[in-house]
Amino acid sequence: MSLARFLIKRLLQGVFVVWGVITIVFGLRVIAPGDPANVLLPPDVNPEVRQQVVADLGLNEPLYVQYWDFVTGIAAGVPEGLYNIVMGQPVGGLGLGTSLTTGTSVASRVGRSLPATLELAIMATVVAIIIAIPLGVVSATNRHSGPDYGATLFSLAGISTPNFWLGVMLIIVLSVQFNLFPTSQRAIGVPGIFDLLLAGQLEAAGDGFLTWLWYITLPAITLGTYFTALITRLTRSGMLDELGKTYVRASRAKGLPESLVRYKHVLRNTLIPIITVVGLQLGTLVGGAVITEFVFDWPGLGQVLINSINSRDWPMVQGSLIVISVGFVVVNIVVDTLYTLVNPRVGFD
Amino acid sequence: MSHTGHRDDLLRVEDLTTRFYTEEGQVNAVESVSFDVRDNEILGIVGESGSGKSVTALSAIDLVDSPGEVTGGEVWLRDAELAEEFRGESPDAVDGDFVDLRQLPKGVRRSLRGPKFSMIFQDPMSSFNPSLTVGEQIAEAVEVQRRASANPRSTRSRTQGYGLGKLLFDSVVPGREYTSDESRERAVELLDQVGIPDPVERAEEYPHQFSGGMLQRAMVAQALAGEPDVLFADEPTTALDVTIQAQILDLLRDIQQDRGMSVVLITHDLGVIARMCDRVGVMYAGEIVERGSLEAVFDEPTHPYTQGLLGSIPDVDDPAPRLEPIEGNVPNLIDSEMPDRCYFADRCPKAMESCLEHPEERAVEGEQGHTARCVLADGEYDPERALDESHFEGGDGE
Amino acid sequence: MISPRTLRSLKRGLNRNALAKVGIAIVVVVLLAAIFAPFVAPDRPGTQNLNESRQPPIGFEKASTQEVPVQENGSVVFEDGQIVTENRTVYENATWDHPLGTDGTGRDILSRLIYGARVSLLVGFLGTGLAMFVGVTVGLVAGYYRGKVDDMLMRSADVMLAFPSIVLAIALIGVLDDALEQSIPDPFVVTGVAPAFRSALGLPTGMPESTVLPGTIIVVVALVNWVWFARVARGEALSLREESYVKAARALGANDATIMFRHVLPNAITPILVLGTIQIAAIILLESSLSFLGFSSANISWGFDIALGRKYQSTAWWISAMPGLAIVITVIGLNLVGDWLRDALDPGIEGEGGV
Amino acid sequence: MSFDGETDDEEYDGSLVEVEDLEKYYYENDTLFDRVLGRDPTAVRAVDGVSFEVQEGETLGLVGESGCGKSTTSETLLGLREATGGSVRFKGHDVFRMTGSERKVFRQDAQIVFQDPFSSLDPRMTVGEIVTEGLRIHSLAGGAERTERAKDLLERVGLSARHADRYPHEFSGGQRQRIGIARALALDPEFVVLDEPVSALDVSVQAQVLNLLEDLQEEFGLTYLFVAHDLSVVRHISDRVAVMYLGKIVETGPVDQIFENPQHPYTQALLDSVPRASVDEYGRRGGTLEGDVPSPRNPPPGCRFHTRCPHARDACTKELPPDYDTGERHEAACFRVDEDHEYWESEPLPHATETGEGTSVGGGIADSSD
Repeated sequence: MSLARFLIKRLLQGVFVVWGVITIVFGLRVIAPGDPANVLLPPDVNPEVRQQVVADLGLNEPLYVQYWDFVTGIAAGVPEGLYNIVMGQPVGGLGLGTSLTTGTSVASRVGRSLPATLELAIMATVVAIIIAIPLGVVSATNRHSGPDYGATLFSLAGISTPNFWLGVMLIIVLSVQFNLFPTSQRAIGVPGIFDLLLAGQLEAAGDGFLTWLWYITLPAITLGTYFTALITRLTRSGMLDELGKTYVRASRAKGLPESLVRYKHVLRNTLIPIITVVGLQLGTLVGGAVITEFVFDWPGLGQVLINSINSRDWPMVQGSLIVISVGFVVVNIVVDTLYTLVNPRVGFD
Repeated sequence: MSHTGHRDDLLRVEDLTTRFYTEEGQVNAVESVSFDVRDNEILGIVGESGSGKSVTALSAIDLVDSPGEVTGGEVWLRDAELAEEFRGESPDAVDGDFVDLRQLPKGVRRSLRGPKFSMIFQDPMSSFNPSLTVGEQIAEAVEVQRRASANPRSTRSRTQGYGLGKLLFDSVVPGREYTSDESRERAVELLDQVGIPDPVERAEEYPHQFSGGMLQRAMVAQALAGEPDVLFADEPTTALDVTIQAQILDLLRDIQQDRGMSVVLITHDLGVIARMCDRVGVMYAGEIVERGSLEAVFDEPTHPYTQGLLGSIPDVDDPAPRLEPIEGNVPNLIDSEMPDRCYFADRCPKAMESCLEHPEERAVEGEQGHTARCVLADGEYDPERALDESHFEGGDGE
Repeated sequence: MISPRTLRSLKRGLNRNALAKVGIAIVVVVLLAAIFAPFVAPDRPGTQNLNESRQPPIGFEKASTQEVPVQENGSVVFEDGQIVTENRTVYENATWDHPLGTDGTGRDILSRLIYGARVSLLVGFLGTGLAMFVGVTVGLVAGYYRGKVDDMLMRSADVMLAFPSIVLAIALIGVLDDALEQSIPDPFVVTGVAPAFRSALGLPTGMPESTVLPGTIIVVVALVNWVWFARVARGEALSLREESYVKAARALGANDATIMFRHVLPNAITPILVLGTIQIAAIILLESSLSFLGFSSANISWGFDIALGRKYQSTAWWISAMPGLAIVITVIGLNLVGDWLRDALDPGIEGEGGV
Repeated sequence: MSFDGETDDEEYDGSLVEVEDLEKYYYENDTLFDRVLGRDPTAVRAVDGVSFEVQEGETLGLVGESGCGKSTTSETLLGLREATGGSVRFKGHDVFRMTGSERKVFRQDAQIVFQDPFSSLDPRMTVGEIVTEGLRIHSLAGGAERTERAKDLLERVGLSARHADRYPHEFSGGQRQRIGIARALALDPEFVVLDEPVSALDVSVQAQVLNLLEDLQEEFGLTYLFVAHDLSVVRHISDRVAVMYLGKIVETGPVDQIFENPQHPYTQALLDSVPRASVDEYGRRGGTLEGDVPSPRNPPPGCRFHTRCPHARDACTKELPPDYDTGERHEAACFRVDEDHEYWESEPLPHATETGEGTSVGGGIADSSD
């Protein structure tokens, strides 16, 4: 079946990219100045203790051995982790090692912070798509009118505004001046809807929903604005492009009403290419999430990454980078498959 | 507005004028073109690229979109019901059974596309929506007519009872609500009538799974969905190979004869014109420069451009003679640069002083219905009063 | 290199839409301000002046409660030897020598914005230039030779794409620290032209001798964005090599190198330049994000000033607001120029490029 | 230009260009990952064993419908595409195994003109630079001399010297083809491949360019390979004609033989389908061939035309018909030419319409026209 073959091919490419990611991440640590062991050891520690710690971390081994252990560790850890998830047991280390600063396993620390980032990313994407597609369509179909100019200016400002500044200004205006929204961190008490959903406590998630929504509004707007602006521009220019094509004139020649031509024919063909661009731009979304978490002290993977970089906690940095990139690769495979499913022209072979 | 016309005229186009307002300036694509289409006839419109032949067809059925615009002329269609309906509302748009479509509201003109007019295009692959099956797109054409005949009033409604919300939902999820089962069955029938083998399976396939020839047949099927009175065919076989072209021309001939439909065949290939058309119009620089029966135009070409065209075609049955090409280039139709003399004068071997004012369409002597927009139609070539080459040297010619 | 037809379509595009004119105006103003910073800046960007701290910009006034001595019919009231004071809100309004107000330590915000423009534009242009150079070379080779070369290069590009650019940038900076930091002497100040000009106008002299250029960030930004150029250049090379004039050149006996540099590259330049303008805008956003997170070694930069202003979010909102506006306006200007170039020259590359 | 440095017109036996069993396959899905998945790449056999010669001073017409491989043949012949098999000899030298210097000489002797006027000229170069690029590559002429050469090349193809510093977008389709021809003439070649040079032009401009090509052939003694799909143009300009179908040559011969006395059913069908621009064409039905051209990914077994041929029989599906000689260097690859071939006994295929009467059916069409 050609879908299966397409998936295998894409998965193979995905594995290659993940291997590339792991190699780059490992390379980053190797070229980093300073001795990784110093993070654990005070400067005036006596040599034997330093020897012992270096041996424990396996830093004394030749580089290729360290690399080999690192890669095989992950290669074994991830499938084992997946198996555990399926069986409902704790996920285990995934071969990502333990954090130097907290001593806990990297995988569990990343696992705990991932849902918060996902919440942000998904909310931003949902907000973006709900607003951007109709806005793009309206501005494409009635050109040189009010909504068209409005949408163009909004989308232009949207892609030109650094999201951290937008976040800061939203806090200043909406939280400080008019205190409509909480100023910062998702309070510990506020339930992470994702954690609850994952844990299956639907009822708890239900009544905690409103407070969660109240907390997530500003971060979601901050993160979603660039994305909304981008998709508005793409929808508008994609729509204008399609409207110029011969099959539109042929459809009108058939006597089809303009609204049918515009929505059933043109809009569908406009949305198909946007899927790939959205996939490509997800990287920007995750990047934006890292900054938004910094601005709003949102306890996501971005926070973990920045803190671990500042504290030189290498295993944590490696773990977060790998999880972010692998997640991104998986999402891209899903997006590609979706694109091929929706677009009959592109077969699976 | 009374004018002479052949008693079984179906469509009379008079002084049709279309302008394109581009950055380079106003392009006079169609310049007061007049022609008529009779019942059960194939009318040929021949011309080289840039002559305005396609724009003429698009203007007649109101498919010119911005930056183009039909700025003048009348399109009279013989339709007793329509005449009755609008005799009261806009009396001067009605003359006997004829109605001037240009004076009717846009919604009415759109509702005529399908039942009265339909059009097929040059490149079949780009004339179908690539992400919908061929059967679905033909069924759509049938459905429009089915809904129109069900309640005529709604033909001019914006969505024909197919709500905007539904449309939006349908644009994401490829639903089939708009087309009913009957119209899908009719679509399969139409595919069969145009000679596409195993039509039931082919209806479920997408345009890119069809060959050029097969997809052109599907486009003809789609055009027949509304049982049109006049089928405009804009270079239908230009993109096809000669053996496939022959099949499509035969198909058009059979369909025209079986259904007694009129066809306006637009092409640059004089061979196709000779094989298919009863009457011919030759277009140059946005104007019809010669019009008449096939015999009249082919055997006694009056306008020097028609003579030049016939002289510059290699003959597959007779290789010998050296070709006599028409020197120079086609004018670019930008209004500011168009001289008010005969547009062909700078390339015409028989240009005379009298060609310096814009020629009118004149009847050719002794030839009923054979006209030419040239002084030679009813005058003789007089070498003394000829214009020599230098007269037009100013231009950036060869 | 630029054929007259391109110039004509650019001119026609320009007078057709007003936004393009606005875009060019913004970019020109920001460029001039950055280049002639020592002449234009009202005050020294770095000097602190505590008693003028947190002054509002023109048109705004700042309410602050201060201890003010109580007065009765003109004389100060004493009570057991102490001056009686009370809290009253005092409105300090802006002054013209700090049109956009001052920050937490009394530094003039407008001067910091003007000097900040230098860093952002330098990083934007140099970063884009470096990314363009690397990306176009890789893309052209991959697109022209296709086959295994193309597969290999494009797979490595996919790996780079797997990292969101800001994430990769942070990781790289964590590694490289500011090993490549440069400080570039400011020609105007060093040659004494600026100080003479300023003293003539009675403006405070002593402008910074040099600008600190975050070399690390430029390299990092280029490393992160070269992939977009590679993709566009590869696409162009793939389609251009099928053009008949390339085959004709091969038939005339031209070798691959000649074909690539005389035929493929000149015709691929237009979409690459259009992407370039969009990338400069994206890189300025990226640079300001990095300096906001504290990863940039530049001493004056818009992103960093916004971070500094967060402390005063309830009392002096303008400290964070003003640098942000500077970024938005500059990036809008660049995007408008990018749109104008793309519409006039090559509508093909919608959706490429990103932060 | 001589190959190995001796006198200019050194002897070589045989004709100027000899093509032997030329093959050109394109492979689909053979990227790294397909190999890993163990999927063997499918071959598209665009040119599948084509042989012909071009005599000096002659014009060989290569005609066929789209997808038959005629353009691929012409480009592979000049080494612009890598051949999968077979050989091409130019003045006795094997084109695919040429040394650097030999290749340099070949490039000056053999040139090409392309179909699409809008993609055959580099938009970034002036017309003068385009026309004399060959001189620059082979460093045959310096600055002033080169501009002079550009001017008279442009004059020779009917343009004016002052066009030299204009850009391609300022010219019409016909003028651009003339510039392409001037470029091909710059190195004064002996052999010019014309790959559908007039197909994209309007009839009146087409006639101008055809006349120009004929004059140039006479003046410079050029040898042409003229690739086209328009039969009337091919008849007008060719001395000999080769008809191609799905990657193979089905019939070759002098132009009058091919057009007056076609032997292969495909040639006959082609001639029958062409609409003539004369009044007695009215109402003639030309659609003798059924169905579509099969895909070159898996061409039909035996004679490739049997799926559409009106005379197809069982024998045709068994093996590939050889090139039967039907008199004065006129060959056709069809069993019907050979009276005692077992084709005559085998069963007609279902879609075959006409019964097989007489050996050659060709005569019918030609003599009906006056």
